Order: sequence, then C-alpha cells, then structure tokens
Amino acid sequence: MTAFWATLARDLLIARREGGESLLAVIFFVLGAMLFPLGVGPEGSLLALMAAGVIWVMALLATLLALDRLFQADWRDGTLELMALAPDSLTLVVAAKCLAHWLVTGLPMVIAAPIMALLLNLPPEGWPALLATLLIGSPALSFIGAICAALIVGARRGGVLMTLLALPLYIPTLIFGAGAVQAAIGGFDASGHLAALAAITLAAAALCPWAAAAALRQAME
Amino acid sequence: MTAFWATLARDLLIARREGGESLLAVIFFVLGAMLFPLGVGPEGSLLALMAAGVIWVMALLATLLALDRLFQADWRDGTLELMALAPDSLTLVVAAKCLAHWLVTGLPMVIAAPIMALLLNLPPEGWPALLATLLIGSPALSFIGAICAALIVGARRGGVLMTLLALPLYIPTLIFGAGAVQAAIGGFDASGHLAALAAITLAAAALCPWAAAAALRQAME
Amino acid sequence: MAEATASPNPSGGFWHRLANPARFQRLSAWLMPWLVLITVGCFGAGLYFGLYASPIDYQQKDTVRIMYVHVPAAWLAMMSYSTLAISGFVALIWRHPLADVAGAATAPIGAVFTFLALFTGAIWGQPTWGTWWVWDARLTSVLILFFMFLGYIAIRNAFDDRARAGRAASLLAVVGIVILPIIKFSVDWWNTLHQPASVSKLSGSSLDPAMLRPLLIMAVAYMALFGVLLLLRMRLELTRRQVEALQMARAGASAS
Amino acid sequence: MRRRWPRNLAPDQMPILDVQYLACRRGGRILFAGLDFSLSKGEAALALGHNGAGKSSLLRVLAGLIPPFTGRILWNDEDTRQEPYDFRAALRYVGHADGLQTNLTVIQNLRYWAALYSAPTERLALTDALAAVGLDDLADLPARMLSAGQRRRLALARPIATPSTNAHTAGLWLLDEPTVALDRPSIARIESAIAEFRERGGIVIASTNAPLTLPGAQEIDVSATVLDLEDAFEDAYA
Amino acid sequence: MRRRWPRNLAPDQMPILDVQYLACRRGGRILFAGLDFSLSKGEAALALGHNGAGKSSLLRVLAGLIPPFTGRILWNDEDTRQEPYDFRAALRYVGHADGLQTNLTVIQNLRYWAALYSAPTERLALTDALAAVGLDDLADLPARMLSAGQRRRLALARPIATPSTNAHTAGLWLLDEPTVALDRPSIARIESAIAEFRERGGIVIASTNAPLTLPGAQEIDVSATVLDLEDAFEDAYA
Ligand code: HEM
Ligand SMILES: Nc1ncnc2c1ncn2[C@@H]1O[C@H](COP(=O)(O)OP(=O)(O)OP(=O)(O)O)[C@@H](O)[C@H]1O
Ligand SMILES: Nc1ncnc2c1ncn2[C@@H]1O[C@H](COP(=O)(O)OP(=O)(O)OP(=O)(O)O)[C@@H](O)[C@H]1O
Ligand SMILES: [Mg+2]
Ligand SMILES: [Mg+2]
Repeated sequence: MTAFWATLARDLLIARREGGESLLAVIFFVLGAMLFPLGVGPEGSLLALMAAGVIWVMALLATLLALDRLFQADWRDGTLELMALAPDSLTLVVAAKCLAHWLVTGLPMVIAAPIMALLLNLPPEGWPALLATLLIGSPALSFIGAICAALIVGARRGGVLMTLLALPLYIPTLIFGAGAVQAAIGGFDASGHLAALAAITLAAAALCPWAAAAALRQAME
Repeated sequence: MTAFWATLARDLLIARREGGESLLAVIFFVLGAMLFPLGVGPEGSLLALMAAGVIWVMALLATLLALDRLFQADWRDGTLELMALAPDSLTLVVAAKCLAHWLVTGLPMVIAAPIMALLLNLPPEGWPALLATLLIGSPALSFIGAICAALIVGARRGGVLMTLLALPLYIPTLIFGAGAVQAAIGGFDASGHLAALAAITLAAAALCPWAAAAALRQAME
Repeated sequence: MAEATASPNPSGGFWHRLANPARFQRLSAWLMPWLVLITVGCFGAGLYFGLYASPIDYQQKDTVRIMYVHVPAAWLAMMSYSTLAISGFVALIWRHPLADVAGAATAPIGAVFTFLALFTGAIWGQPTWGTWWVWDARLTSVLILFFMFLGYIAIRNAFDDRARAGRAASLLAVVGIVILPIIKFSVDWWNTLHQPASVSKLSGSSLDPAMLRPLLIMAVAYMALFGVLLLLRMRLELTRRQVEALQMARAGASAS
Repeated sequence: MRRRWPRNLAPDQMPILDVQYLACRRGGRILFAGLDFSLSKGEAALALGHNGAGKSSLLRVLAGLIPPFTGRILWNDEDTRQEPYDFRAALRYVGHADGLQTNLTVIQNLRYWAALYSAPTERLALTDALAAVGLDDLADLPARMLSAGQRRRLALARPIATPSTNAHTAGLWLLDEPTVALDRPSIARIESAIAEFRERGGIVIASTNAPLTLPGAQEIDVSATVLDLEDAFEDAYA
Repeated sequence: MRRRWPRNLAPDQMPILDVQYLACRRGGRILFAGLDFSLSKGEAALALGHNGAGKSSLLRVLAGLIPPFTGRILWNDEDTRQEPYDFRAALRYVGHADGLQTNLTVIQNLRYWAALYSAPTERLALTDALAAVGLDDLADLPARMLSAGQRRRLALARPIATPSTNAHTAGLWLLDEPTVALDRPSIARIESAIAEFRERGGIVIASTNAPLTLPGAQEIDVSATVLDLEDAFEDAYA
C-alpha cells in the first residue's frame, strides 16, 4: 500500500512543480468552449441548446489531451521499470496515477463547469445535473483512458492511437452524461442516467488499473 | 536553401514512418466532430445551425493538438542544436517544418471536411465556402502555432502555455473562417471574409518562421 | 496476466494440436474448397430468391431487397468482432501463436463487413427515412464499431516488435467487447429510427417466411465467405511470419 | 548441458542466483543463448561484450523485464518468473535510463524510490545515501540542473538507499554501465559502495565498457555465447 | 592578463581558434572564468574536470549555443558572435544528446545531417562515414533498435560525414564525452578518425572522463579556472 500513497504524493508533487502543465486540461476545457460562441454565433437560444453537449464533449477532449502523457514520460525516463520491479504490485501504482490524474484534471473541470455553464448560458435547471454528472462521470474518463495510455506506451504513433482508442470507449459516458443534463433541462427525471454513470465509473475504477498494469508489463518487454 | 528542402523531406519522411501519428489531427477532427451529435442530440436542424462553427472549432483544436510536438521532439533529442548550428539560417528550417506540418495535418483536414459536412448535415450552400475557407485559412493556423510551439520549447509547462498563447491568436482566423461559411449559407457574399483570411495567412507565412527561429535560439541557451 | 515463458510446448488437447501451424495449414487446405463451394452456392441461391423470387414490401416496394445485403452484413460485422475478442483473449491467456494470427487476419475483414453494413444501411435510409444518415443509437454504435476495427488495425501497426503489437491489440479487442451488447440492444434501450430485431428475436421470428428464407440463405453465404477470407488471410500471415523469421535469423548472423 | 547443483554444500557456498541455459531474443534475433552461471553470497559478475552484444538485454532479462527466450533464473531455488515477489524484494536494477523526474529535486526523487521499495524515507537516511555518491550538497537542486555524471550518480544512489526488504538475503544489484560519464573520484566511491554491499553478502552483476574493477568477479562474455544458436532454436521449437 | 598574438608568425603557427578570458554562468553560478587558450591547425585540446565542473557548458559556449558571461571567441580573428557564418561552416558539435530521429534508419539520419551541413549525400559517401565508426552493416536498421554504444557511434559519424564547407580550414570538432558507452575497438576507431582529421589540419576539442588519448593535446582543466572569480565579476560589471 505504501507504493500507492507514495506514487499519489509524487504525482501530485510533480503536478504542483509543473504548475500550469497540470491545469492544461481545464484551461483547454474553458478556452475551447469559449470558441463556440465565436464560431457558431452569439444567439443565446442556440447556445442554450448546445451548451450541455458542448461542455461534455470538451470535457472528453480535455481529458484525452492530458492522458497520453500519463505513462509516456515515466516510460521514457525509466521510472516505469522501477515501478514494475517494485515489490508492491504495479496495479496499485497505476491506480494511484489514475487518481492523481483525476485530481489534477477532472476535479478542476468540475469546479470550472459553472463558468462554462454561464458562458454558454446553460438553462438554470441544468446546472445541478451538469455538476453531478461531471463529478460522477469524470473519474471514469481518467480510468478508461489509462488503459489506452498504457496500450500506446512505446508506440510509434502515440497521440493518434490515444484518440482513436479512447474516444469510442468514452461514448457511453458522454451519452449518459449529456443525456442527464438534457433530461434535467427538459424537466424529466435524470436519476436513471446518473445511476448508469455511477455504474460505469465504479466498474472502470475496479477493472481499468488492473488492465492498464497488464498492458504496461507488456510494454516493457 | 538545401536546408529547407532537406528538412521538408525529412519531416515528411518521418510522418510517413510514423504512419498514423501524422494523421492524428484529422482523426481527432473527425472523431471529435462525431461527438457533438451524441452530446447535443440528433436533431438535424440544430446540427445544421452548429455545423460550420463546430467544424472550424475542431479544426483549431486539432491543429493545436499536433503543434506542441512540432519542435519539442527535435529539442529533446538534440536535433534542434544541430539545426541551429547549421550554416544555413534557422528561419529556413523552421519554415520547412511549418510547411511539412501543414501538409500532414492541415491538408488532410481540408480533404476530410466533406465527410464532416455530411455527418453534421451542413446545408449544401455552405460546402464550397467551407472548403475554400479551410484551404485558405488552415496554413495560418500552422504558421501562427509555430511561434507558440517555439516559445514553449523546454518550458516546463509546455502544453498549457501552448493553448493559452495560441487560441487567442487563432480567434481572428476562426471568426473570418466560420463567418464566411455562415454568410454563404445565409446567401450573402463571403468574398470579404475570404480576402481577410488570405491576408492573415500571407502575413503569418512571412513573419512567423522568423519569430519562431528567434524564440528557438533563446530556448537553447 | 499469466506470464508463460516464451517457449511453446504443445501438451496434447485438440486446440493445442490445432495450434501447431503446420497442422493448421494442412487442415485449412482441406477445408478451403468446401467453404468456397458453399459460398458460391448460397450466394447464387440467396441472390436469386432475394432479388427475383421474393415478394416486394407493400410500403417499401423494391428497396426492401437491400435487406438481403444489409442485414447479413450487419450480423457478420458483429460476429467478426466477437471473433476478434475471443482470439484476443486466447492469445493473451494461452499465448497461442495461432490465436494472434487469427486476430490479425480478422480485423480487416470485420472492418469491410462493418463498412458494408453502414453503406447499405445508408443507401436504404435515403428512400425509407429520407436521409443518408441520422444520429440514431444503432447507426452510431455501428459507426463506433467501425472505428474500433480501425483502432485495432492501427495499434497492430504501431510497434516494430510484432509480439508486443499483438499483445496490445489483443488486450484492446478484449476491452472493447462492451460495444457488442450496445449495438445489439441499442434499438431496445433507446427509441431509434432503426427497427428492432424481428428476425433474431428469442420469441420466434416475425418476418414473412418468403422473405426469411432468402435472408437466412444469404446469412449462410456471408458466413461461408467470412470463413474463406479468414482462412486465406491466416495462411498468408503464417507464411509471411515464417519468411520473416528466416530473414531475421540471417540478419542476426551478419549484424553487429 | 544443464548443470545441477550438489545440494550438500555449506549454506554460504550454495548459489543464491542460479541462471540456467538462458537465451534472449530481440527484434527477431537471438542475442545470446545457453548462458549458464550461478552466484552465491558476496559474489559478483561482469557482463562484457562489444556494443550491441546484449549486455543491457541480459540485465533486463535477469531483472524480469524481458521474458527469457529459453532457460530460467532461480533465486533461492525458486523460478523468478513463477514467484517474482521474494525476488523483487531483493532486486535493485539500475538501467541505462536514470529514471529521474527532472522537475523534482534530487532528494525528492530519492525519497520516492525509497518509498516505492519500502525503505526508510527520513531525510537523514537519504542524505547518507547521497553522501555515498557525493551528491549530499546538491540534495535540494532540481534534477533538471544536474550534469550528466551527477544524474548517473543520483541513479546509483537508489540501490544504496533501498536495502533488500527480503529478510534472509542482502539482495542483488543489476547495474547497467554504472560508471558511464563518471569522473575518477566518483568511480572510486561507487566501487567502495559495491564492495561494502558485497561485504554484507550482496550479489552484484554489472555490465560495462568503462573502467570498473570488481575484485574476484567472474566474467560473463555475452558475445561469446551466441555460438550454440541452433541449440537454442531447437530447444524453443521442440 | 590579456595575451595578444604577435602577427609575424608562420601562417600555420597562427592560432585559428583564439579563446580570450572566457567565463560561463549557469543557474546563477559561475562555472569557470578567465579561461584563455588558443589552438592552431591540427592542434587538439581536452577539457577535464570533475562532474559538474562545466565541461559540457564550455563546449556549448564555444559552439555558440550559450552566450559567454565574459570574454570572446575568435575564429580566424573574427569574433564568432559577430560573424557566426564562417565559423558555423567549419564547426561540428557532438553533444551529450545524440540527436537521432529514432524512427528513421541509421543512414536516413546521417543523410539529413549531411544535407543540413551541405555535405555530399550519396549513399557511398555516407556508408564510408558509417564504416569509419563500424556501423556500415546496420545502415538500414531503424535508429530505435540501436544499443547505447551504437547510437553514440552514429552521432560521431556526423562530423566525419560532413567536412567543413569553409574553403580555407579543415574545421573544428567539439566532442562532448565522445567515448561514452563505447567498447575498446570503437574507441580506437574514433581516435584514428580524429587523428586523420587533425592530419588534414582540423582542430579538435573534446571533453571526457572516459579513456581517450589525443596525442599532444593541451589540457584545459575547467574546474581549476573558477579561482579568479572576483576578477571575472569586476570585469563583467566594470
Ligand atoms: C447506416 C445505417 C444502418 C446501420 C448502421 C444499420 C445497422 C444494423 C445492424 C447492426 C443490424 C443487426 C441487428 C441485429 O442483429 O440485432 C441491422 C439489422 C437490420 N436493419 Fe439496419 N442499419 C442501418 C440502416 C437500416 C435501414 C435504413 C433499414 C430499413 C429501414 C434497416 C433495416 C434493418 C432490418 C430490417 C434489420 C434486421 C433486424 C432484425 O430482424 O434483426 N437498417 N441493421
Ligand atoms: N527495442 C529493441 N528492439 C529490437 N532490438 C533491439 C532493441 N533494443 C536493442 N536491440 C538490439 O539488441 C542488441 C543488443 O542491445 P543491447 O542494448 O543489449 O546491447 P549492449 O550490449 O547493451 O550494447 P551497449 O554496450 O552499446 O550498451 C542490439 O544489437 C540491438 O540492435
Ligand atoms: N540547464 C541548466 N540550468 C542551470 N544549471 C545547469 C544546467 N545544466 C547544468 N547546470 C549546472 O552547470 C554545472 C556544469 O554542468 P555541465 O554539464 O557543464 O558539467 P560537466 O562538466 O559536463 O559534468 P559531467 O562530467 O557530469 O558531464 C553543473 O553543476 C550543473 O549544476
Ligand atoms: Mg547497453
Ligand atoms: Mg557533461
């Protein structure tokens, strides 16, 4: 278990040392969303219709953006070998890295969400649903993404694979997430969507670190 | 001048060797745009209204995504020093890298645009304008981005700076690009927008390589 | 992950014996002609019944005939992915060289069938729904399936170390299996434009026998075709690997 | 040509690490085959061979990062691939890559490694290890600012700072070109650290082209062992 | 303490490279100061000093990658910071980083460098250079697959493959730890390549901790020169 806490502490420390780098995701998230009014045109009504979807899509893309660095750096500088050769199981280390990744990318996004809701004038009924879905759903993005990040370690074409592999796996999360907000705006009950999101996140948290660790062992052969 | 052609050839060769990696931008472009109908909802009418804006925003983000790798790799493995110490001026080398970057990311996007127009059912009147704007505007994205990519070389907080610096600089291109398409759809004359785009691209091509080269020299001290 | 040592020692058992490449080559060589025969026969019959000797739909008119190309294509698309996932699983756990080859051989075939389902579907959609494409759950999930095949192919080509690429791809295929239930039940979970299962329902089929017969014949034809292509590609892949092994051995003698 | 060990030796003569008939294959090439050696408490081995012979690969196979193509590695008579845990508790590997996080300070890097290998993480313990490689006065410098040799020395402080957590052995160090880019005094420091480790019964295997003296080390010539290649092949495809 | 050169020397005694009162500052520290030496046709120098003394920094300053803190570097009596072009045409720098594009083959890497330094790019010329470092039979291997030493050798093939394009000099090689991770035969190859270059009147400055013999090379002890630091300071802030 020490490995878990040590890795978590280390990754958070690195994030702090690298300052902005870790906030890349959230800044991309906000700036990216800000582009839509410029591109689509400022009619509030149209924006209100798109808001939920745009926010969730940007959350996906932002997570993806930071993810391919999740293991690549540790792999290049040889830290990954040290982790794999440590007595504790690699799965714990990977779980810690996922958690750290969520804390520095996912959580800030949840916090930034209200700003976006404001910018894209999301109808007030949607706000609680938006926060709830992001809070429940975003960890799934980090965990699922970790598998892909592990698969592409050492690959010649990192980035493209990351996108190609991860986005399809993200789509259920996206559908339920955005769906819940739309439902809430439409005045329907969103609890079904939220339950589905929670299920996805739990399953991801349970299985993905294990799968990612397996993939990483392969990567080092 | 040899340095220019040599670098262009090299970067294209690398792109071919890395296969998909160079297509990262275009795949991100297509997949990303695919997410909006899922997030926003499938009503064709709504999609038609967003289409132009979404396509242009995704073009921006996609370019950005590929850009931060423009000099970083050469810097890390020491190639950049060799380029800087070569007898020919670094500006030429940089220009070659920008051109290569556009050929492997910008051009494929232009080619992929019709697919996106279909999926997001962009009204037919918009199609020619969309292709024209992307063809004229996308080089500007590569050149302007190059400055930012050069500024962040070696900086600890690469990605975030990249986004922060580049997106604001991209906004004029975005406004004229998406604006032209909207105008065409609305049945107005888009030639004004196109002229503005062309001007931006020419200015960028003339000034950016020089500025980027200067930034790179700083980075290596 | 079971960390078996790299040296494969066939220890009895049908699958193990089949896993021996030489034996597989012999078996497939024997099987091939029969499969080809079935393919040609069923396609002939299926297309005849489908395009001539079957009633036209009272509202869709002749366009209903697209069904005989579309539906089996869609079924095969899903079947290909299950093949991919299963071979991936076997390749990971028992490290059968042949399972890896099977996966590598299946992916492109699956991609083609998926594309066919999308394409014929779109063609069918134009007259019936009045649009080439809608973002309906069924259609979208199949589009995703298509991208997943692409992803599998991409990751296979992303490493120079063939073994590594194989393992990564296998793992991906296993993880991606979740897409199948989504495709299958999308029509039931979400209210879609696309119609729900009427042939492959548990409670018997609700389709006019005159349409069902040719449909099923075509299904058989598609599967036989799948078999033929799979065997062909696997034999090709195996031969290529043997050649490469020889070249590598020679290079090893000379290099450094 | 399998060698079996007579089990009636005195305990400290018994081989702790027993490598049997090891072969490695990379990029479709057999690098070495039929490699056969064993080390007992306090012994050391030097992997020698021209560039590209396979020294680094040998160390990676021994560490368990690459599965062997043929043969097996026994640690206290247990196959390290079946029961890796005891082995890992005793194993310390220093590869070509230094494994530094350049944004962390020298001591922060070391502290993480110590925690990872469940070794003491107090500053005192860590600075001792740094002193052993002569970096103690750079402890709070960001690793980014280290020179080539300083980075190497930090990497070498890792095994020193993380003693084996496996009760009944002092452990095994696998060092890939430990003295690359080191100056004379540093080389001397490393050599004495290794000697001290062997004193405590540790086993050391190092690969090197640079000058490094391990008194009484047996030499493993990697390039020589490629000879019985067919041997390895038929072994694999039997 | 400025030294001026009597201009009545025989042309081949005249210093080609004249380093005057050089100081370098990194990370807020003065690494060396008041460094003063000059080299004429065919001469060589070895930069020595403990890890972190500033050998690599010295070479980077000489190459013009880092501006000097004080002092100047003359090439054929021209300040290399005012007129860098003649200098660059003659300069070949091999740093710690090998500068390989790992996705290109060995020869593709070399071909690009040759083109960049406008040297002949025919396969024949390139394979000659590769042969000089003993890599000719790996010419078409992806650089990714090279071992540590093989990578280093490829980096060293660069100056050999790109002769000075500056008419009246054979050029200047700046080699940072050229022999790191090299095996004996390779070291010998490099030494003979350097000797041959000096034959043609080339100038070589190398930094090293590893064994490297440059006959008749003057030694520049980087760590020693930090002494007259105040001197450098008042010079800088005069
Ligand atoms: C691109 C568009 C389309 C795609 C991707 C698509 C996909 C699929 C898939 C995956 C299946 C297999 C379902 C299963 O096995 O349960 C299927 C079956 C079917 N599709 Fe489509 N389809 C498309 C368009 C259409 C259109 C336009 C029609 C006609 C209006 C249509 C009619 C059918 C029918 C009748 C079945 C058989 C259902 C059954 O009995 O199981 N499809 N399609
Ligand atoms: N990732 C890889 N894929 C395929 N082949 C590889 C890989 N890494 C190394 N090789 C090959 O394996 C051989 C041995 O490499 P290795 O690094 O073990 O040599 P080495 O003895 O450590 O050489 P050096 O003394 O230069 O470090 C090399 O010839 C190289 O071509
Ligand atoms: N990027 C940097 N920023 C600040 N200081 C640095 C940087 N790189 C190196 N230094 C400092 O400069 C000093 C000299 O570094 P340099 O690499 O020149 O030493 P060196 O003589 O080459 O040592 P080695 O023999 O280990 O290569 C080191 O003490 C280091 O702390
Ligand atoms: Mg090595
Ligand atoms: Mg140095």
